[in-house]
Amino acid sequence: MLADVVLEPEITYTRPAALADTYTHYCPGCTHGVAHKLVAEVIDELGLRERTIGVAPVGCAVFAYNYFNVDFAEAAHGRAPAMATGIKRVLPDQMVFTYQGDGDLASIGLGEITHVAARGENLTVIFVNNAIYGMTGGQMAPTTLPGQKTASSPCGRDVEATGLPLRMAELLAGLPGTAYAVRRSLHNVKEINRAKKAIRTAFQVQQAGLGFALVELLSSCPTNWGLPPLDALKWIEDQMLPYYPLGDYKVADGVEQL
Amino acid sequence: MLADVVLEPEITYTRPAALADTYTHYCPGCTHGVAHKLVAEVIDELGLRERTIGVAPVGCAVFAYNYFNVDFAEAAHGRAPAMATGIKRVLPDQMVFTYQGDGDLASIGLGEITHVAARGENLTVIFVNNAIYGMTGGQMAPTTLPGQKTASSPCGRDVEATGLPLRMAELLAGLPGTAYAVRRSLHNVKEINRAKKAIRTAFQVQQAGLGFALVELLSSCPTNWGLPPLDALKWIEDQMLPYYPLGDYKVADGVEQL
Amino acid sequence: MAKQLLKGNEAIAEAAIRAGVQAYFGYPITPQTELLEYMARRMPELGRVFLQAESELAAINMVYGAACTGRRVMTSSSSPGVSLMQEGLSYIAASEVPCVIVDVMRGGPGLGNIAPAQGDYTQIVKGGGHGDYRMIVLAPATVQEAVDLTRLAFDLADKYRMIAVVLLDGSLGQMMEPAELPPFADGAALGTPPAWALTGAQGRPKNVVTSIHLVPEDEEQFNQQLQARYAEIARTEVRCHEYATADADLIVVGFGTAGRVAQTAVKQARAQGLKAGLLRPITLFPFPEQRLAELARQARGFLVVEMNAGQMVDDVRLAVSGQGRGGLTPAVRFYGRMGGIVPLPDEVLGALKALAETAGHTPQPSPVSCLPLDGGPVAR
Amino acid sequence: MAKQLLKGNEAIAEAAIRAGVQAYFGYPITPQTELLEYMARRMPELGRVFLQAESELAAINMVYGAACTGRRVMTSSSSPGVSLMQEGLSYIAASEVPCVIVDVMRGGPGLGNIAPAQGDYTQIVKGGGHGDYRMIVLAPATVQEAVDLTRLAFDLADKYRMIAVVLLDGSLGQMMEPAELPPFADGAALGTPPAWALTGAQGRPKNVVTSIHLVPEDEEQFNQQLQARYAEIARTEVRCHEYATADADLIVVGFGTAGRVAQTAVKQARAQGLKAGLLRPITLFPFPEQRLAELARQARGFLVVEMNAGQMVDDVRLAVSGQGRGGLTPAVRFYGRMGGIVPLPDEVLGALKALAETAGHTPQPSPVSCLPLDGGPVAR
Amino acid sequence: MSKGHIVVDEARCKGCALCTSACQQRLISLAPDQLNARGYHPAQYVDPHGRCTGCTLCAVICPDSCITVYRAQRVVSRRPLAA
Amino acid sequence: MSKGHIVVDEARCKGCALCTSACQQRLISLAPDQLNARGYHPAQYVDPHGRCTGCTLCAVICPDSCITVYRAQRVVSRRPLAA
Amino acid sequence: MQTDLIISGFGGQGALFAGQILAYAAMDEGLHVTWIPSYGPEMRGGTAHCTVVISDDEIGSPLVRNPAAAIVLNQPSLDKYEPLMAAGGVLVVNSSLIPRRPQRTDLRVVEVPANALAEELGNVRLANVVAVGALVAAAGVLSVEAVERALAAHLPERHKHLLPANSQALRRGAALAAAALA
Amino acid sequence: MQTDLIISGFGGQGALFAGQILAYAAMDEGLHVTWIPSYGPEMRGGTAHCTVVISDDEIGSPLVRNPAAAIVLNQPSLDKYEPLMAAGGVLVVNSSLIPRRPQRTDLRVVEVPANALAEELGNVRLANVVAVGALVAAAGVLSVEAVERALAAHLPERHKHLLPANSQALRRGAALAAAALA
Ligand SMILES: Cc1ncc(C[n+]2csc(CCOP(=O)(O)OP(=O)(O)O)c2C)c(N)n1
Ligand SMILES: Cc1ncc(C[n+]2csc(CCOP(=O)(O)OP(=O)(O)O)c2C)c(N)n1
Ligand code: SF4
Ligand code: SF4
Ligand code: SF4
Ligand code: SF4
Ligand code: SF4
Ligand code: SF4
Ligand SMILES: [Mg+2]
Ligand SMILES: [Mg+2]
Repeated sequence: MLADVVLEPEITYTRPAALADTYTHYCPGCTHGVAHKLVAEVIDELGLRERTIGVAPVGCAVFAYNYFNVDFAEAAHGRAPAMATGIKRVLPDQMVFTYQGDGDLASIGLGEITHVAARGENLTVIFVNNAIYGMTGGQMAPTTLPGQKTASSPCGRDVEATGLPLRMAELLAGLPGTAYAVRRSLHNVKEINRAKKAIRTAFQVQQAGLGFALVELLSSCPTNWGLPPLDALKWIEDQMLPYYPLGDYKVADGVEQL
Repeated sequence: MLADVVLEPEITYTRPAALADTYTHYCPGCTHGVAHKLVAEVIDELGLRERTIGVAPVGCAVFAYNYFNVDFAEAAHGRAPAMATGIKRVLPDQMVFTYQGDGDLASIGLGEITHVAARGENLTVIFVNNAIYGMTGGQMAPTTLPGQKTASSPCGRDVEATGLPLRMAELLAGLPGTAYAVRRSLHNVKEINRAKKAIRTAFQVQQAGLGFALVELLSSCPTNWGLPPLDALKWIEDQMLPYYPLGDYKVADGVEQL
Repeated sequence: MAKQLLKGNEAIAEAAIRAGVQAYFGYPITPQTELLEYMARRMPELGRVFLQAESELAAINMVYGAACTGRRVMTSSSSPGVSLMQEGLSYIAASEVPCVIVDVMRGGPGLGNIAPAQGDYTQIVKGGGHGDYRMIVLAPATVQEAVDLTRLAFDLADKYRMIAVVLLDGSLGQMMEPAELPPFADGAALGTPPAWALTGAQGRPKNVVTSIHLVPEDEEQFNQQLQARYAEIARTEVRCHEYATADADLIVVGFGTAGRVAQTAVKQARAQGLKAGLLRPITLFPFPEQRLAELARQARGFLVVEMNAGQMVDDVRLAVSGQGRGGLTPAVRFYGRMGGIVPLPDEVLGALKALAETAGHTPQPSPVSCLPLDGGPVAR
Repeated sequence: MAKQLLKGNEAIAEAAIRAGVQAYFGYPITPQTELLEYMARRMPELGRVFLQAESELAAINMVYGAACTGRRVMTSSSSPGVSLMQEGLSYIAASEVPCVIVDVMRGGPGLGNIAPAQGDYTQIVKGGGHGDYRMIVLAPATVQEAVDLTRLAFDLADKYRMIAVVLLDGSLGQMMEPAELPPFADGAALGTPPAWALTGAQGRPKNVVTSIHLVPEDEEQFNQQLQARYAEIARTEVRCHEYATADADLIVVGFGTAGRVAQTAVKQARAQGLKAGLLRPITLFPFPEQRLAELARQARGFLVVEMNAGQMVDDVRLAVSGQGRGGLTPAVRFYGRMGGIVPLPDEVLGALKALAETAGHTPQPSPVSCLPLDGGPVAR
Repeated sequence: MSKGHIVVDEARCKGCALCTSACQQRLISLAPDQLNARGYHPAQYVDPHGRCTGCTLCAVICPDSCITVYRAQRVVSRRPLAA
Repeated sequence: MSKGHIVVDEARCKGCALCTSACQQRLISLAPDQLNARGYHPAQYVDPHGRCTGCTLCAVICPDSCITVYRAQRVVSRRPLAA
Repeated sequence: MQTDLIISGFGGQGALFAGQILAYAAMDEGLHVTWIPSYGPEMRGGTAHCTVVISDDEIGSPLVRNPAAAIVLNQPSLDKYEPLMAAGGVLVVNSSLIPRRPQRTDLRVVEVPANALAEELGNVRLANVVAVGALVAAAGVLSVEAVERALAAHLPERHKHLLPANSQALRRGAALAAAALA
Repeated sequence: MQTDLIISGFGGQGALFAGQILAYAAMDEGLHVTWIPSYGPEMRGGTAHCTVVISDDEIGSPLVRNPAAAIVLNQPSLDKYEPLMAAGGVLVVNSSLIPRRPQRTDLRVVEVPANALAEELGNVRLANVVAVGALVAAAGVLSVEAVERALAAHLPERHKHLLPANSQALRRGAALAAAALA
């Protein structure tokens, strides 16, 4: 008679292989780390580790090249889309993605990202929107919320003087070369899982040669928001979501079928 | 008994005072000249000659400063919006406008114009879209039509490689700081008159402090299109209008009442 | 006024405000960011213009525009950001509108690091943009000097209708040191906008600010005017700090922090019996070449200390070339640290001792010839 | 192959294609535009990459990216456009990825004009961006040389993992002249992508291209490596063209078109009995300083001819400083035209004659001292 | 009697012919045998029958603002018939 | 018997506490008295009653990928009862 | 021997192409040659001109201040270059468009009604070639045959059918110059 | 006389502020002083440290390789600075967080349980001030009173209510050092 079914533990979740096995410089609770993990998981799952080239921004993710086990280039501030264009045009069969912050993509690099979308470059862009300049110590970004206090808007962002925040997913969705432009958030597990799906789609869009794909990720900066990490996630939910609604802003023909 | 009513001729139309009394370097039939005239007429009619500062682009209109009787600055290629921002912020009571071509505004200067619109800078922008780089001899612009042959797209613009043309009025209309964004054309007298009305509104928007105002003008480049001037006007009508529909893309609250 | 403990970056900001700066446009970059942040707080309080630009490229062109109005305007940045301004700087210089730029230098090239360095000497002093233009370059070594030179920068910029640059390394930008702030410049000193300014052509013919001279002859004549102005400045506006040069036969030359460190080394050298002296250029353009030429007549050797691979050293070489006794050229040695390392007095002292042992001869060229195009032997 | 009548800009484009350039990114600007237009026609025909970038800023960063793949890539522009590339150039130099840049210079500063000039010497040769970096700079004087140096530029760029610049003025870019094109480089010569290239990390550990060295010690060490490479190049890669220098006691120095014009002047001078010779640097970095030093031992005077306000002249001064007989410094005079004016042989001849009459003495400094910070007398 | 007339600044005219097609009355054409100092055939206004309406269409479209339009409309004086 | 368990890489943990709130079972807390080499109080997993479901929520949210989740689910062997 | 030439006219009159024909001919004859379009403030619609230097030795300056020979296709060009010509130089004047005569007496002037002749040949666009013929005959720097061979060799394929007309134009110009200077 | 000081700890331990207190005190005493935060590869969460140079003469280098006195608030700081200390220097060690003793025998080591003492005073954030008290007492570069006056004069307005606690912390540290070195 047989009995006592022995269950041996199996790893069901661990760091993805495309994520380098190393300590990161990110602040405690910063969801840049989550974004990295998701991208690495997607690279693993799609089997792209040996044919992906990443482009890191200038911003807190400047060292992204240390954290992924794929070929990587480190761009000048805001120019990752141009750099990625150069790579992709020469190596159209490789998967090329940029990973950019909101200062990098929406402020200094607005011209480059918009042209990349306009041309329909076959690139995947992971856009980490934390409504602030993290790396330089918390200055206002084009994505900073109205009234949000930052080191360079000490009395809160004054929309009279600086306008309303840029909604990049919506803006880039409006360009004909954009095949996929969505906004997701990293503030809880459910949204993280949805974000991962979007990242996967954004890579598949590139694989299928459908054009420009952007995933905007609402992300926390506990350090420069001056909030404990958990409160920072709450802040995303309470403050950012109303201004930055999650959703699919462009899903071109052919993307659904992927 | 009185008879023979004598009619003495009266000038009903002549060059506006804000337009300098000088020969221009524009090619025969180039509608840059028409655009200049309209802006000058509006300046005259609104009585703004002594409190307007213009910013000239790099492009065929680089010498615009010679052709207007108002204070003028000549910007670096694409940077007129930034330069105008600098002027307007310091002198908020003066009327500041830029005059830009499509290479200047939509290619190299896309970042600056978009940020100006995003911030809602109180500026008026006259955007002359001739679907080509005039000054440098007819290369492709971001506004060049699909299939259009230019010096840098000798087999016609290939949308696979370079994307579809940018529709700037629509794009900038999408930004919250934009109060007024319209497209007009200079290909016949009726449209010229409509263009003038729009230019007038765009200046009035600035006077009223409502925010960013843009008038996109479809304009001819007979020289680089390789067409006689009259055919060039026809080309605007036949080729450009379908891709660049005339219309009002943003008329913010308060503009109608002006 | 009493001294306050001030951070270099903030001291410059406050000094600019007291000099009457009406508009600041800038973009965050370490190690300059506190300057921008200070402006973000203070300028709106005073009803003046603060605007965070979308980039350094936009910032310099906003400065360009604002400067066209004849008001005092400025921006600040650090090395990579300044590289992005090169086109704008060339335009502004060619348009003869005054403005002030602050460059708080960091390690390079490329993204490099955020440690203090002096690798922008060439791009700032020689002009990293296209064409022949110069900017007045002031290099403070203490927070007090940063304050004083900021005021001077505005005055000289206005006087010569030129760009004036305050050039410092990140350590001075980040450093706190006691310094005294000057009073606010009075409105009268700031005056009404100059006649060339764009203010709306009320009651006068239009003004134009442009950098174009399409006819080569006109462009040449314009360039000659610029060069004449630069020559005038070279005659009248040179400033430097000297220490113990009266009888020195070994001269250390360094600007900013390197010069400051070198002064300690010179003191130590004196204590050890070396006849050392220091010349610390305060103006990098105009460069104290005449003074160096004078010193070349008494000194047997020069030691140039920089936080780069050797940039200013060439200007020292040019200044002393053939100026030694009998028309000879004194030895010029270089001691540099790179990558964000600030040399310590001991190191400079070591280099000075090495110089003391060998100086006095004109260096001989090493025996290398040049290849013709095809790589074969040189055709003479 | 037979000679063809080729326009400088187009000849460079075709030479680059034959050198195996795989991708071209550029933005139109006079007087370089024909190069871009040629590429627009030819590259797609050959199944290679042509992309008109939205700006020079984007173009240089596309080049940066494409160069990371180890393929031969290039861009071309003219002065203001090159100013916009300064940040990118500093990054590329700091990342050690090879690429080729063509700068067809025009009149400046600012928007200036579109006439031929040489005002970018400093920004190209000394590095107009931040930090200590160098680019290999090749200066053709004829269309044939433009062809040959374009090929060489790619070879040297790859060899040293550096940026190589072909630097010419607008007149050479616009000029047609007979020239012979080289055959296509064979695939083997181009080789497989180098080990450092980003190609997707198939079967190997990942590669990274970056310009960051956050730890100052690392950054310093990296900079030392760069400097060592530059020093090696200075030893091994100098190229220049000489004419009648064997017995010359007056040496004219000029690069590109100015050097070419000067050669005619030297011929005329010889005809008039002057012992004149020409040194035309072909590599501007590395600069033929050793050869100039050698010539300084025989020559009593140097005349530097440039189409700018005097930029390379300082490098000549540095090279000959103290190198004359008895350790003296021979006279170095400058003759320059600006604003897009190309000097004519007659003018150069005139300057040469003036030099002949006065050369032989070390110039004396003019009596100017420097002000201390407060403008009072100099503290010594 | 004509309701209007125009004057073309021939020295500035670039002979682009835009005015010629704008005029509904077809009163303007390019002078075939005349070249101005810049080498253009200038527009010439020929209106023997006084058909010009003073509508300004030609002037509005002229990129070089070469055309001044006069309209005869203001009553200046009334004088007695035949003294 | 527990359906799963987790292992926290304490050296890499930054004590951000995101995992603590993600775990519905409340099995994770920051070690109040422990500091790792980088000065953080690392997350500690305490599950005496075997409540861990192996749901991976904690691991998914961990920005530093410090958490490995094991689930006991594969049958490895069957052996006779009490021999 | 080095000869400096300038050819100048309104944009569209073919001055640049005329210079290129000469440059090709010189190259094919094994001579050194440079052709350079002149930069000036004019944009389109203004004046276009080019400089050609032909020499049996290396060419120093491709730019020219005092040309030894010139073709002026319109009045502004005559006004500009007449004073700059080297003494004894050959000046070909397109008398179809230029009413005035050159005033200098130290030049060898050839007046050619280039437009009229070209129209006679059925194509006014050949005016530049007529003038080239006159220049070559008058200045003697290249033979008419050499230029004719160059046209044959370098006329773009799509214009090859125009070759006979071009040759005729060239010879008409040459004949006229020969007669004028005889 | 010139004294070079370094204060180092985890970000958040108040190393930079501790240095500023010393700088203010030195300035108020009429001395020359520089304070400079050290650049390092660490970003937030890493180590923060600052250098203070106090002198009665002009200060050359504001940077220091071999400090004469240092406060190390955590283990990595001890590891980093112990070997760099000038011989005979004063090393204040926060023994609350640092288990190991310094190994060099040529230093004057003061071990202060700064965190523990601060907690005793009711605010763990005062650990840095405790350490400053110890440093001042041990190194003798400034008087405890001078530092106390500086705190009073320069504590930001919104922290003024913490002044008594700060003074106490300072004195506790000083007393401990005095006892340790006695
Ligand atoms: C040309 C240039 N300008 C400015 C900087 C300084 N800088 C570094 S990162 C950064 C902004 C980063 O913000 P963001 O892109 O939002 O990324 P985050 O750090 O928030 O992830 C800036 C302005 C730089 N390195 N280069
Ligand atoms: C930085 C820089 N890049 C390029 C140029 C060359 N350039 C001059 S005008 C121009 C484009 C003009 O096109 P557009 O803006 O459409 O104006 P248009 O002439 O058609 O009116 C270019 C690329 C320049 N002057 N500066
Ligand atoms: S500064 Fe903000 S964005 Fe940067 S690592 Fe820290 S928390 Fe993340
Ligand atoms: S090139 Fe085109 S846009 Fe420029 S002036 Fe001529 S016709 Fe107008
Ligand atoms: S005003 Fe009217 S009718 Fe008269 S010429 Fe002009 S277009 Fe013709
Ligand atoms: S529209 Fe003006 S420029 Fe054109 S032909 Fe008529 S008058 Fe002349
Ligand atoms: S796996 Fe699930 S139940 Fe287990 S510790 Fe993590 S969150 Fe809690
Ligand atoms: S989420 Fe990760 S880093 Fe944060 S406390 Fe938990 S295990 Fe540590
Ligand atoms: Mg951000
Ligand atoms: Mg255009």
